[in-house]
Amino acid sequence: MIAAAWVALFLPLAAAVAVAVAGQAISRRAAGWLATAAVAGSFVASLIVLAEMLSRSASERSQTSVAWSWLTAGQLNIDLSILVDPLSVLMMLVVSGVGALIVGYSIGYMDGDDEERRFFAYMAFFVFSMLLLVQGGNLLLLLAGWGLVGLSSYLLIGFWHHRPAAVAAAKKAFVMNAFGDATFALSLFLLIQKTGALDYASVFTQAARLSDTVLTLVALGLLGGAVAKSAQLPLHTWLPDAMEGPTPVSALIHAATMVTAGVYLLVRTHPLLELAPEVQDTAAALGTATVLAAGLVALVQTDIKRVIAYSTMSQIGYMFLAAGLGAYAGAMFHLMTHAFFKALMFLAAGVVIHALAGEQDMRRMGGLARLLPKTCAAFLVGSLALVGLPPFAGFFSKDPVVAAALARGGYLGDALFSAALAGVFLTGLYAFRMVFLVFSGEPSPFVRERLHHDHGEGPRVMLGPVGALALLSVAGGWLQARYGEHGWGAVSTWLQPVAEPVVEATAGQEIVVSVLGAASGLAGLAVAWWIYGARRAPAPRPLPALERKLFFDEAYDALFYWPAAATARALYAAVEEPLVAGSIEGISAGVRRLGQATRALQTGLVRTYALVIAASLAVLTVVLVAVR
Amino acid sequence: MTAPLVASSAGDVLVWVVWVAAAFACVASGVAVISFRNPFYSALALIGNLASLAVLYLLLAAELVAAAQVLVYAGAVVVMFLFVIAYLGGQADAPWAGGPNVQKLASVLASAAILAEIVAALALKAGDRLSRAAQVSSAFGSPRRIGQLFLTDHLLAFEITSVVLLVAAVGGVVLGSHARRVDEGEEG
Amino acid sequence: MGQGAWITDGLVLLPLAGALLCWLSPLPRVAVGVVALALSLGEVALWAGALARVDFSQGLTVQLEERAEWFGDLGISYHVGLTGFSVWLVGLTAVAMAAGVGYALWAGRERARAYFGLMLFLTAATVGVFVAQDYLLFYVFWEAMLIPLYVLVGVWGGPDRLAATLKLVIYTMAGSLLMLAAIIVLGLQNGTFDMVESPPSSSVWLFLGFAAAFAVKAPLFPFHGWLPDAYRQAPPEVAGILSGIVSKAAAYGFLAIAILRFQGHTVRDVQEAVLALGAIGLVYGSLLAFRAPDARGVVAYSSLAQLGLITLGLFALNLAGFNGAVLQMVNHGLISTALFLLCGVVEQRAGSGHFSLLGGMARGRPALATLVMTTGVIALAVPGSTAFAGEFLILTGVFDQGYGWAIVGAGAMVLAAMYMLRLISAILHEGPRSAGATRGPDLRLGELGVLVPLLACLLVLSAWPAAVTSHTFGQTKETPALAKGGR
Amino acid sequence: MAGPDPTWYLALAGFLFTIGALGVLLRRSPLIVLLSLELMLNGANLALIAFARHLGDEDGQVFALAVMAVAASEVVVGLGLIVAMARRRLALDVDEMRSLRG
Amino acid sequence: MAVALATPPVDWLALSPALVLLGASSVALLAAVLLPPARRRPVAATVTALAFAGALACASLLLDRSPRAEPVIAGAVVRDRFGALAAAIVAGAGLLSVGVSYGRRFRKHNAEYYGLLAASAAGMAFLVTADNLMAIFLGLEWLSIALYVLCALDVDLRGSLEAGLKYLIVGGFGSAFLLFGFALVYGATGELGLPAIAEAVSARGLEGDALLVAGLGMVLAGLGFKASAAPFHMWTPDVYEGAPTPVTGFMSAATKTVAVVLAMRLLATAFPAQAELWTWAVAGLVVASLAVGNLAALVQRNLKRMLAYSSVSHAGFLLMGVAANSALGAKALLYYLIPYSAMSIGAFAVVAARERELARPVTLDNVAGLGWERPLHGVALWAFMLGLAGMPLTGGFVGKFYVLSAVYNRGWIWLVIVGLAATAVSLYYYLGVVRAIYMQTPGELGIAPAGGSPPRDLALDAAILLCLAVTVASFFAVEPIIDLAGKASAALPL
Repeated sequence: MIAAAWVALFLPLAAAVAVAVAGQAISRRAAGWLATAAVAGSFVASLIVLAEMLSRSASERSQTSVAWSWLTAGQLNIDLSILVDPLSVLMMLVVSGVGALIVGYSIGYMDGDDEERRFFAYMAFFVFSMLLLVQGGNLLLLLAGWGLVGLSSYLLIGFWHHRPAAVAAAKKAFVMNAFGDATFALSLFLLIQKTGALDYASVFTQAARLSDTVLTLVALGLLGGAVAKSAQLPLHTWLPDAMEGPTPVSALIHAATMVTAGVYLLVRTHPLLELAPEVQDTAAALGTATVLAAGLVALVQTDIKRVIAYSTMSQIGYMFLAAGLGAYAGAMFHLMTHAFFKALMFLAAGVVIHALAGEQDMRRMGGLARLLPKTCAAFLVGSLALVGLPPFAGFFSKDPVVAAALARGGYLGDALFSAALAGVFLTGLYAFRMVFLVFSGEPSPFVRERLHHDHGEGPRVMLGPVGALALLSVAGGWLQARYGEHGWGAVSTWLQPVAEPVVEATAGQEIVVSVLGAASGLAGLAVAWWIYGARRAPAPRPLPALERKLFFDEAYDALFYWPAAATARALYAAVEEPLVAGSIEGISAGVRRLGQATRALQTGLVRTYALVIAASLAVLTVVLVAVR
Repeated sequence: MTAPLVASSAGDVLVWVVWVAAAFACVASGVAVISFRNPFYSALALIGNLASLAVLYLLLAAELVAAAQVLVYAGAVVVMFLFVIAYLGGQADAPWAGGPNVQKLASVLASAAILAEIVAALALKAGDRLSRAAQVSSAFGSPRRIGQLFLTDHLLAFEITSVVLLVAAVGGVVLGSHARRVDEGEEG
Repeated sequence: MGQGAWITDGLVLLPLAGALLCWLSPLPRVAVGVVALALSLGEVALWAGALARVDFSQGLTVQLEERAEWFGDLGISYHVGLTGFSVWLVGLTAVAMAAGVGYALWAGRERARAYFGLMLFLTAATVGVFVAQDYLLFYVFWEAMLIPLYVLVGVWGGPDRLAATLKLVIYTMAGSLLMLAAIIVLGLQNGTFDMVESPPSSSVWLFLGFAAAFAVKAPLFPFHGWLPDAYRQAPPEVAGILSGIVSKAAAYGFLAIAILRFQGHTVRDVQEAVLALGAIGLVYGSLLAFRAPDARGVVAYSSLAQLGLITLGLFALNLAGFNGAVLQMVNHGLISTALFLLCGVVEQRAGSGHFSLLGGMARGRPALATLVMTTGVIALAVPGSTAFAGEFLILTGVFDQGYGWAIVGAGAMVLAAMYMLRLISAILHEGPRSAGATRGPDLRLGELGVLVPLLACLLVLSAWPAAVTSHTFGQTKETPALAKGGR
Repeated sequence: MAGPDPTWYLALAGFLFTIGALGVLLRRSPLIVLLSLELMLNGANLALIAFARHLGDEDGQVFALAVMAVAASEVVVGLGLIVAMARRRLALDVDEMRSLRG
Repeated sequence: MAVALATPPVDWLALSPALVLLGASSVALLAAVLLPPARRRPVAATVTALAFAGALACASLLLDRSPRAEPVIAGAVVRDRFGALAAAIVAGAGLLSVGVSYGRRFRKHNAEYYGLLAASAAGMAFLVTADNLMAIFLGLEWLSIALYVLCALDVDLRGSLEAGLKYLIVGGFGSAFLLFGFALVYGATGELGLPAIAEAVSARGLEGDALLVAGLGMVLAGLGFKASAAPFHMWTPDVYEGAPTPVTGFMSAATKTVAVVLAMRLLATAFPAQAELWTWAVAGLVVASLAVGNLAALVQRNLKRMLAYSSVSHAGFLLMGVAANSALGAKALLYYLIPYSAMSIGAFAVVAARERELARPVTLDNVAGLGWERPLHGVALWAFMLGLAGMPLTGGFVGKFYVLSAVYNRGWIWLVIVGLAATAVSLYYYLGVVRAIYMQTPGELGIAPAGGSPPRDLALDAAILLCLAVTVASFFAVEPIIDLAGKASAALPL
């Protein structure tokens, strides 16, 4: 079992290295297939792990394997190890499965780009990093994977490096993630200081004896990392910009896998977080706030990918909510279904963009339903799943999250619950605004002019993954359909040994939520139809605050970038030039001036020389006689 | 002895008179050496100075030195001076002319300071043994005694003195030689 | 003397003999370079031999030592030997110098005999610094490093090389002379200049004397006035060596002398002050690197920042800090050398390292792009890289001395991301801003042959940073600095 | 033979020495400078002889004779230099010798 | 009345270095008169070189055969290893100087040049063994008079006569003070012999005697003058610049050696009771020399002048050994003199070579590119500059280290700091030379490189090579040299 897990981990890395080293020795298409095969191989290996795990009893499913000591210092010893347990297997399956589909899709999508090999190397490297993140046997390796997915994300967002916007977006993503990495690392330092270890078992067993302050600080640090990585408020601004990357990248990294790593982290470290309930509440609150804020901003975006991006933020908000509430299975389940339907939406959007030769502005689209029927169907499936209408996947995964908020009770629980419901309404609204804008009505003149009729909706290699994901978006939710004690809950049961839930909704609460949730979603859908589908009402003018994405970018510029740049300039002008460089020059000029003065004494007049001798002698003798 | 200014005998008075005269001549001629515009007169003043010193040497029982002073110094060295001065013609400068004023002022100050120090050092010592001269025999400072010393205790100094003179002679010849002698037939 | 002493001698004498060979033999130009490269690689092999012989469980004990009287009346001897941590720095030197020589051979240098001779001489001197076990011998090697550097920068450097070299030499010498004063006092007080035999000193003044030399050479924050010019004007491989190896000599000095040869309480008296300098340097260097207008400027100031970080690790005064610092010394040595060589490669193509003339070099140059990107991301200590491992340990160590230091350090990681990405983008991304940036070819075989091994070292270390950290100090707590200080 | 005690001679010697020094410091003609040097050496000689008398030790007189020879040697070389200068039409003024300075 | 003269026994070996040189001097002077012009220079040079080698051999023999210090020839000189080693250094310096001089052709007086060189060296070899005030004074005048003439010898060279006359006037002035100081010392103690002075002082309780101390002050000034220590150094730059370059090299090495060795012997032997006074006074001279020498050298363009100021600063370093007033100090001094002499002569030798090539004064501008044009000269000059700056791999480093150690042991850490600060300043100009010869090209400065290549001057190159060898070897082979210096300094009552 462990061997398969190691294979799963390193197969994509091997592919990445192979593609990078082989260079032009292999064709572009071969590079694509190599990467796809490797990721698919990982998936297969993950399935083997799953199968073996299923054959064991629930309590024996967790296993650690050490390759070698990765980092040591005195008593501190951090191994290069992997941990295979139900949680990581779930993530491995999602990552490698969805990953394989998307990488395969990319073969078609990226066809013709002159740096395809680099793309596939990066993609494979990303999958490796993500697997390292989820498989890593201790917090440091998790952080390593954490950083490496950030790196892959940077590389892939900036893949089209000749576009200034892409480069800027890539840098922004990396730097904001570096903030998260920093807080993450700080909490690790604290843990090392207090527990002397970083592997999960030692940390969790020792956590109970740590002081509240320490636990809160550790949990805050972890939350900081999670928030940055998962683009939650307030460290979310990089995600919309990240849409500058190729669409498969958006699908894989910025929807299905990497951005949900924060959720994985919260679930993985739940024993710590549970000891710092304030931080857990904070996570839930941040998640909910993100649900609303991202939903609102999504309403006014015109770029199809940005709408989906905001929707991703919003959905991850639900996962944070769930993780914060302690409904870990809910969070993970939503993570999984979200991976399916959001990847589906991105890939479908990718087909649209591909068909329109790179156009992403929804205002110029319209009427594509007739021209791209399969895509339209897929997108519709994705949207329905997103909104959470039965029987699509989102329905089964989102409702338990909202129900958990209800189950938590108290003012906070109620507030979270209401906001979550409102979020569902917003989801319906923006999702179907998008659907209607893009697909309904008559094809716009722009579309007629630009649409490539010759290759239909795209090659089979692209449509295949779309179909598979659509299927998953429909059926994926049925893994778990549970109302209290009734129904079945494959995911909950599976995760039970790893992450015991803190709250569990009753059957009644579940039912209420299902009804209300579906209704809110439908309401949103209806409003969208009213305005954008049937065009019965004029589209309201978007609020400037929403158009400007709630001024976060401006605020960060003012708070961080400009101060840093200004400080650097000021330091250069006030310290580096005058003090550091100036001091040398000043001293050397001073010494030279002294030298000139000394030189001036050497008049060339021999009488002066004699005089100096006489005078010095007089002084010398006086002093000697005086002090004798 | 305890009161040096009180002469105890006529001989002492005579010695004092001679001393005062010689000392005055010595200082006066010394000042003259550095005051004349013309080096020629300065050189002549130096002869006077050397002569007065010879007198003082005699008072100090240094007969051979006094003789040498007159013969070698005044007779040979200063005459050489005079020859050179005559050869070069009367080039003269005013004693206080030229050079920065600071130089003059400082020169005087420095000289005065050195003099003051010497005198002060002597004064610090004067009450002590320095005011007494040793009792010496009449042979003290005689050519014979000095000659003996030069061949015994100061044999090496004697020899070295001759070497120094030799080197100086060679140097003088090398520097002063007028011949257009060109070694090794190289370009002139 | 000790078993295997020949290998330590050899590490110093091989390059020295090579230098003499280069200077005195009438070899033709290319042959000299090849001989120098062969000798540099031989040095690497010799180091590997030494590595295999060092007993790391006794990491602080001097091993493979050789000792011969030099001037016995003052108790000064030629005493060399390796310790668990110095052996890594020797290795770094051997590898980076080999890369430098290789690069120079590829790039072609005027007056090859003089040049390669000086490079080998520099190797010998630097290795000497790391193996010297006598204070005066240490000083001798320390100064001997400066001599070839002076000429290497001054003769083969850029247009403003003269002012740069003068600053470099005078400034560093001013620091070194204070160290000499400290050495004289220490040695004469003890009656021996032997590092091993001398009892740990407890004088803060002596500490400051040593620290002055190390702080200038490293450089630490206010003492880096020579740095920007020297790093900009030196030939790329020399700049790489200067920032990669020579600065490590200073960090090594901090560890091997200023910390391990002083009483724990003395070091702790000044600990806060040095930590503050390190932290200021870290932030300051990062900020200025973020502002620098050219590639070398970024690397230069980042080097200042990194040395600040290493200093933080050293003065954490615990094993995590020490191990992290040693690891980071090796990392930064390799990174900095590689980055400066890349700067050289880029400058050679674009004609300038100024950002306003670069850009777009990724297009059509996959090898260059890959190397710049990989080196760059390792340099910014992306988690999972060996540089990250080093930083992590350093900050773990310094965290013990106060949360603030680690918070500053973690903040600097963000700044590092900012300036390194700026550098990468300015070279590789967007459109080319000059004809040179458009036309220059991708990396040639020779350049790859130099850069890839450096990068390979970094990648191997990334996979196994414990290769260094498990093989430095052992589990010892016997050092004076550790006795009452860290955990 | 009594008379002024050695202190008087020594004071006189100091005077003479100082006069000579003043001459070196003030005069520009190299000839007079050489003469002034002679005055200084004579001042020293007087001191030597006075001390010899005071101590009753003839070594001082021997020293004075040696000094005389040395003085003569210096004069020879000095005059040689002055003659060489004059022959090259160089001004006989020590203040004019300023080509070497700084 | 016939007096049986008890002529003192003469220890010929003790005088042999001086006598050999004196003999060579006579032969050279005879050659100047007797030989045809074309053969004068080679014969005189060969004879002088052989004499220097002979003197070196004699000094070595003396060094070997004089385990105990003993006064000879009625106490005029002392036969000891201290003097023998110093004489050996002088002889070595002279030998090197002959090599440097050989290629230099004066318009006339070629043979006399060597004669005077040998004569002044003889004076030096004598002076370092002199043990009473009279012998010291005579020895000083001996070598000085010869040097006055040597400086002025090249009457065609601009400044040569000026240098000679300046040296003579200031030198005469200085020796007059020295003499007056000797007179005062003699008057205070009644003794001329150095050990006798110390005995008289301790026997009669003259430690604080005003005359003695005033005399000591004047003696210090006179010695400082000869060693060109500031503030008695002012003749040095002018004379060094004006004198023929080989002479300058010889003076900078040999004269300084003699002056500091003499100072060490004189002060340690005759004035142990006043050590507290003169060590501080010498320390004052050290500080002044370091400050003035280094600061003034900083702004020089003319290489000879720069080296002159550098020699002033080295007087400071050398006098540190004296100021330490300890066996270590004397040892340090003797050690330091060996590489210092080699470096100094070597540096002037390279300047001389360039001067002959360009036929004009050597400045920092016109040595540009020298290092590449003339590899041996370049490397050598580089080594000499580093050595003078006290960088490792040259004996200059070890020497500086030793004198600094000596003053530290004296308890003067402040002087150590001053010395090191001076070293830092000095780097600027020493490295400026390296910079000029390697890092600037004639083209950059708008100066055409000298046309053609000069005739090979084997003697000069050999001298430079020898200097280089000594400079470097004295770094590696410290132990034997320092042993020798230690044995030599044991002769002094420290």
